[in-house]
Amino acid sequence: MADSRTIKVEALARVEGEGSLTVKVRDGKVKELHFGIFEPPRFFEAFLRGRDYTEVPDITARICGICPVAYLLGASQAMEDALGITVSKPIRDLRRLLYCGEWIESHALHVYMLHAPDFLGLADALELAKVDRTLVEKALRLKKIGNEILEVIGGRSIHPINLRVGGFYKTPPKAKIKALRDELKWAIDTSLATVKLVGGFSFPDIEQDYAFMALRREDEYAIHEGRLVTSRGLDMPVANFLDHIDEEHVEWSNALHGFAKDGSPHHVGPLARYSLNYDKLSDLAQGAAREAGLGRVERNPFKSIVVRAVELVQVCQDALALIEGYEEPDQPYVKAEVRAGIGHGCTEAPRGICYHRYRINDDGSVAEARIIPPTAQNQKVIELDLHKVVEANLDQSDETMKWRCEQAIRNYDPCISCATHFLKLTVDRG
Amino acid sequence: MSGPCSDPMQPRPFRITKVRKELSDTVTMDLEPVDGGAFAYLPGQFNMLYVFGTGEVPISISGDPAEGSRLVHTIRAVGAVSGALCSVKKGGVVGVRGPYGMPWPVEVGHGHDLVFVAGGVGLAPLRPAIYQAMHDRAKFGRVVVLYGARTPDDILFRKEVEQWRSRFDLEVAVTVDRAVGDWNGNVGVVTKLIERAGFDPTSTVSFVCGPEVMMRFAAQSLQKRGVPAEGIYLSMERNMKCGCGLCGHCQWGPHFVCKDGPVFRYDRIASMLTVREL
Amino acid sequence: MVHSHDLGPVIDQHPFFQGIGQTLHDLLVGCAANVRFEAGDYLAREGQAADTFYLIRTGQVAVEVDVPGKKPIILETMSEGEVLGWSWMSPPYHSTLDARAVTLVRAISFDGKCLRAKMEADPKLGYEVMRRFVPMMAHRLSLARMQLLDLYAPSVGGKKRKAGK
Amino acid sequence: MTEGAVQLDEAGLDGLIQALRRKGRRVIGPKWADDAIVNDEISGVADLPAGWGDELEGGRYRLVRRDDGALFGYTLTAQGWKRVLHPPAVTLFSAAKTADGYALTPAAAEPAPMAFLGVRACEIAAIAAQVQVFETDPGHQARRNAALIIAVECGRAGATCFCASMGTGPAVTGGYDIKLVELEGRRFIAQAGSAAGAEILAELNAPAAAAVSQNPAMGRLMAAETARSLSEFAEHPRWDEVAKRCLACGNCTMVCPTCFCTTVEDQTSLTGDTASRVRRWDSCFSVEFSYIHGGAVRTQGRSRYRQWITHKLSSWHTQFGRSGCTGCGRCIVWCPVGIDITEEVRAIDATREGR
Amino acid sequence: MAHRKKPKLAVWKFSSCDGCQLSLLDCEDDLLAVADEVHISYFLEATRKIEKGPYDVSLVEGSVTTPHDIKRIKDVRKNSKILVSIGACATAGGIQALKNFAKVKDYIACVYAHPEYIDTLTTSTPISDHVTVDFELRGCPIDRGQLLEVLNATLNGRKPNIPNHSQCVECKRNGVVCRMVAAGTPCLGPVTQAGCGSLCPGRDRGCFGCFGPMETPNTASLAKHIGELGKDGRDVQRLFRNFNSGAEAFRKESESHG
Repeated sequence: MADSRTIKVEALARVEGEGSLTVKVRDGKVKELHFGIFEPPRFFEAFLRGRDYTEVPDITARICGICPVAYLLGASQAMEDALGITVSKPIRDLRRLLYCGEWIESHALHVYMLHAPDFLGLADALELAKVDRTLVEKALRLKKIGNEILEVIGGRSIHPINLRVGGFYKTPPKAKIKALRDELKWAIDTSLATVKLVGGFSFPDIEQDYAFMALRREDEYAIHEGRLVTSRGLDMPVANFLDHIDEEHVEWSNALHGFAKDGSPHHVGPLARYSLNYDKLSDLAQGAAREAGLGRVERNPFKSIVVRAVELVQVCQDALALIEGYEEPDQPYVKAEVRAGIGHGCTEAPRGICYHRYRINDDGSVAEARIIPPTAQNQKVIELDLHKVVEANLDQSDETMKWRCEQAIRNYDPCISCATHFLKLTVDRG
Repeated sequence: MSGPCSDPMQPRPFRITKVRKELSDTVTMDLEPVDGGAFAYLPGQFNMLYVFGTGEVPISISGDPAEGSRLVHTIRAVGAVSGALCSVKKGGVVGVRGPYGMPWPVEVGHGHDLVFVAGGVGLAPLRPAIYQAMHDRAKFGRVVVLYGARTPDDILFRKEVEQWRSRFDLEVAVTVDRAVGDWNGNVGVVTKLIERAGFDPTSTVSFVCGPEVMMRFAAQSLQKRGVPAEGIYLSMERNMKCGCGLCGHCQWGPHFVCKDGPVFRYDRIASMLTVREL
Repeated sequence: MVHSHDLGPVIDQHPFFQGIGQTLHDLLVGCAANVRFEAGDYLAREGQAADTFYLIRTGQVAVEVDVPGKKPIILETMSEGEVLGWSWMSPPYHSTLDARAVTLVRAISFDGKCLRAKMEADPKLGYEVMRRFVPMMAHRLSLARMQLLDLYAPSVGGKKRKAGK
Repeated sequence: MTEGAVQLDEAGLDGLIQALRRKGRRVIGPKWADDAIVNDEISGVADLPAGWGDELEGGRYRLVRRDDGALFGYTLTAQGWKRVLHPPAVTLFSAAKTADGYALTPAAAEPAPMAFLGVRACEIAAIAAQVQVFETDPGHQARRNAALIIAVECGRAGATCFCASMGTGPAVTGGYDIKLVELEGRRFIAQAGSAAGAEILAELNAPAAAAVSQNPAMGRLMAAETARSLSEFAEHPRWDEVAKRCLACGNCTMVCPTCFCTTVEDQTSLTGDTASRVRRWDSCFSVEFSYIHGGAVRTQGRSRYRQWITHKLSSWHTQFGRSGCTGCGRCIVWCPVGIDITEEVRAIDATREGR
Repeated sequence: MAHRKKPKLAVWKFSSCDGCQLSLLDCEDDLLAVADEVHISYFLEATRKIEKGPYDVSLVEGSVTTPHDIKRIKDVRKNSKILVSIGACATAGGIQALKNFAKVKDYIACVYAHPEYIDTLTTSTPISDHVTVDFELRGCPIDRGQLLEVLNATLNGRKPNIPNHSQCVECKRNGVVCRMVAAGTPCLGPVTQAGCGSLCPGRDRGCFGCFGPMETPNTASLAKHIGELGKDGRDVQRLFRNFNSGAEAFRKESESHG
């Protein structure tokens, strides 16, 4: 067996589209590794220019059909920031409830349908259904609860239509929100069972020294707003995001690569949120985490599946609490006076921080747009992980290595198809 | 008993007892009610035929109304439902609602010459009337069948048409729109047959069925020969979803084609035939 | 063979010649002949000189085009009472199609070449002939157009969206 | 039938509603919803749109506050009783494959008893018109027979109303079980129009009163004679003009209380073992509506608009011996671009000879 | 009951947000039933298993934006008996077709530091611009009920119940009060194909055209009316330039405003 080879994954099904992986191995060491995204460019930042600020949430939602609410909320918050308006508590709560819906849907989908099959050595959830149909039915029911929340509040689960700058077009009637209660109670139990199930998977022994970044709030497990904190001790408003993060355009990728300006291995997503906000998890979620063998801080990327399951417990509980407390707001949205300004918005998409910055003109049209999605930010640490995975698996067959690499990428749930698998793997053993 | 008025939207199951392939895309099938009852109809009437799970289409009855127990339909596969109908095998069950529509008023021809003008599959809805005319042959003067088809291979009921031709009490002429050298029959449009057929235009009743354009030209030719507009009847086609005047789709001017037609007296609709997109 | 003077009454009875003046009548009768074609015989051949037209008395004639390697395509059939042939009226006076007797055909032939010369010399006579031929040609054209409609064809297309639309 | 009128105050009206409910009738009446008055189930007088009036114009509907607090101060609900009697979707039957064919299950169940509260004169005419259309449809007849009609005579007409031109109103003259006239201060004069109505009124023990009637002035006029003869104007240039504005969206047909056209949809289970057939509202403005083998008959906007208005105003007379238009004006109000049926007829009327 | 042969299903992605293919996974109640009736041969979003064609049914998401896409869609067509394009990207070019109205060079420079790394066509075009499409399922995103209906109809050999008429018909059937008439809210409903379930009008919002133009859209008349409701030319242009700006009727209308 040669100790020098090139592994080329030509097309990697991706989140924001199609990706590839090229690895050159020389003398038992990874010499070159590129995780590239070649989803055709769609130029959102370009065609947002000149659009009315009210249109931006709906347009940016189309960046991603998997987590559109991350864009709808991020863009709305950025616009509200620019226009100097604050939404009322009931609107804020309803937004959070909606986002819990997206989280439940996305996490259930990823945990059961995209990631778990890797740990079980199966190609997909349909194969899993052949082994354990009830389990997949449960997973689908869990996922459906998330979608139902999205539909009741947002109109539909993919690209909801009811969100706008300042709040909602029309707030849902109380009865419809309350009707979600029983299913969510079931969902909490099922999420706990999920933590137990995935906690029992076997994980490669990899620990990484990530520089975590996540949103944080004192009063809740932050998902839809907060301050930015890092494991290196930073604590700053969202508006400072770009002081620390930038993007570069590399030859092998159509997605801009985000990176921390201080050169640290910037990592966003479940591990970051969990490790930075463990104290904000509910007792139930913390207990489940402990039982599943998670530490107070978790640095094994493969354990992100367990963290997601813990987060499922958290957001199901949060959703239930928000439902219990729901009263129809007096006004569905806060009106804004149009003015020129710059605004920032940031939420925790299920797969990590999604950042928006807009400059708008005095007629409300967009002058400049900047969006940094989580997958772009994580590309560098995905490469770091892949380094380790490849080096740890040099004695494996190409097929095994390929699957391991796929699994390592899926740890990041880089939106859905992104996470799914590699199309082709070419190994050049030098 | 499911007459058109009891519950007009419930198809009655009929079993297919026989299927004959007529043309590459056309079949004739015999049907019998699964409930064993009778099925009475008049020539020129149609049924809504339902294929389980696929849908329903209006199809004219093409059999002999005197054969009370046997319902015969000739169907050309032109869409999803008619295609599915054509592929139902012997023994299969289809739903039937009907019979619907105004029939060919064969009795109006008593004491006159009777001229049938058919184009393409338009021969199928005329066939019950031709049968009836043959049953009551003595009540008519000359009985003429003029039939235009696309090619010799598209002649519907070909054997039967040959048999009709051999009868002395029936004048049958067939023409095709296109043919090659080994075809010994007529080539040209069916209106040309009207020009030379032997009948007394001043005492003629004519039933015309085919594509709308063909019927328009045929009616003009008949009139040119001297047949009065009141003596010409056409069978119209419009979209139908119910067959019994409830769905509104088949409206044509003031008429519901499903219940005021499909057979119309030409003088009553002539002015409508030339209105675009009516 | 019947002599031309016997053809007078036949011509007189035919609608095509209704109201024909004595001069023309005599002229036509003078250049008419009774002819007979066995099935398979050609009354006209594509490309050949068209000096004749026919009044079909019995039988059927196929007007057709020869297609190399295939059976001829029949465009139209003509039978009793129909007038066949007008290529004699327009330059270069060549038949544009084949005319083949499908059955035994009896017809009266007219010498178009002779008539053509007389029409040139006598515009009034020319007008009389044209007056009879043009409506017949118009009618035949309209029938041909109807035929072109291909009314009984299965409808083409559907809702598919094609590339490059 | 009528045993004299009685007077009801607000509580009396509520008593009427409760009496109906006690008899097991679902009471459907006007309610405020989404910036409009719509028909919906009501449980008492408190559900009624007190103090709401409306401003109606071509393509424009606005609710406005009335200072008299009237309960029936609006002109018309956004959609009429067609929604109930001729619902937007009806399952006709379901069927299951069997070993040697299939078994049909008729879908129609007996409709529960209902009471319609607030039926206007033009709506009574529309209900009668559809009963005539659906005389062979047992489902429709059953729904109609299950409904008690409590009419409310119009105190004012909307700017788009022309029932007087169509001879259907504004006075409520028949076709009701109980007729109400609202007076100032939420008082009502109630009159029975049927035995069922009389029975209920009798239960209320309300004081007798003199019958009254109201006769508000119309907002629009229909050139009725031209309307009736529209079929003679199939090639009128006006159709091209209206086609420029007409969206062919079908709103007019949907809100029209007499438009009855439907399509059917065949549905199947994924496995193909069961099937059903659903009848849905359709519109002559859709291309598919006139589809025959090979293509649609009415492809142009002009011919679809012409079909609708000609059928409504002219062909109905041939088909049913009456106009298909009740003069309610909903097609004018709810046309997004405000095409006005009376104006279109007037335009043609103006070009008629001798005018 | 004799069971029919399971058709092979493939799901393809071109330039898109993945939302339309997610709609299939979002059919929670029916997903396993669908998997019982069809054989999923290629569906990257759901499985790492890849089977070779030919496929009986291909669902194609996304628009064509690169030279490589053109080649790929032709291969998909060659390998598919029935090709159904799903979503606004695949049927009209999607939101990214907004670049059709601009100079792509400027766009690249606006987003990317190294334009030389980017290989893209100047346009974003629907699948039907490149190959014959058997059925187009509209929406941004598609409605999963409609997706199931197309699959169901295909399995059962019937015509899918997917109307081409206006959104208004759907609103009226659903009893949704017209926002434009009752509140003066600009709405594309009268020129937009039905299918979403009256989502926006049911929530006090005007339709913004997710399902693209209806069968015979009179956009000029509607645009005029929206102008009368107080919107200027730029607003009207924006309204028609959304997820279906590449659909001919919307594109043309947008070009006459601004």
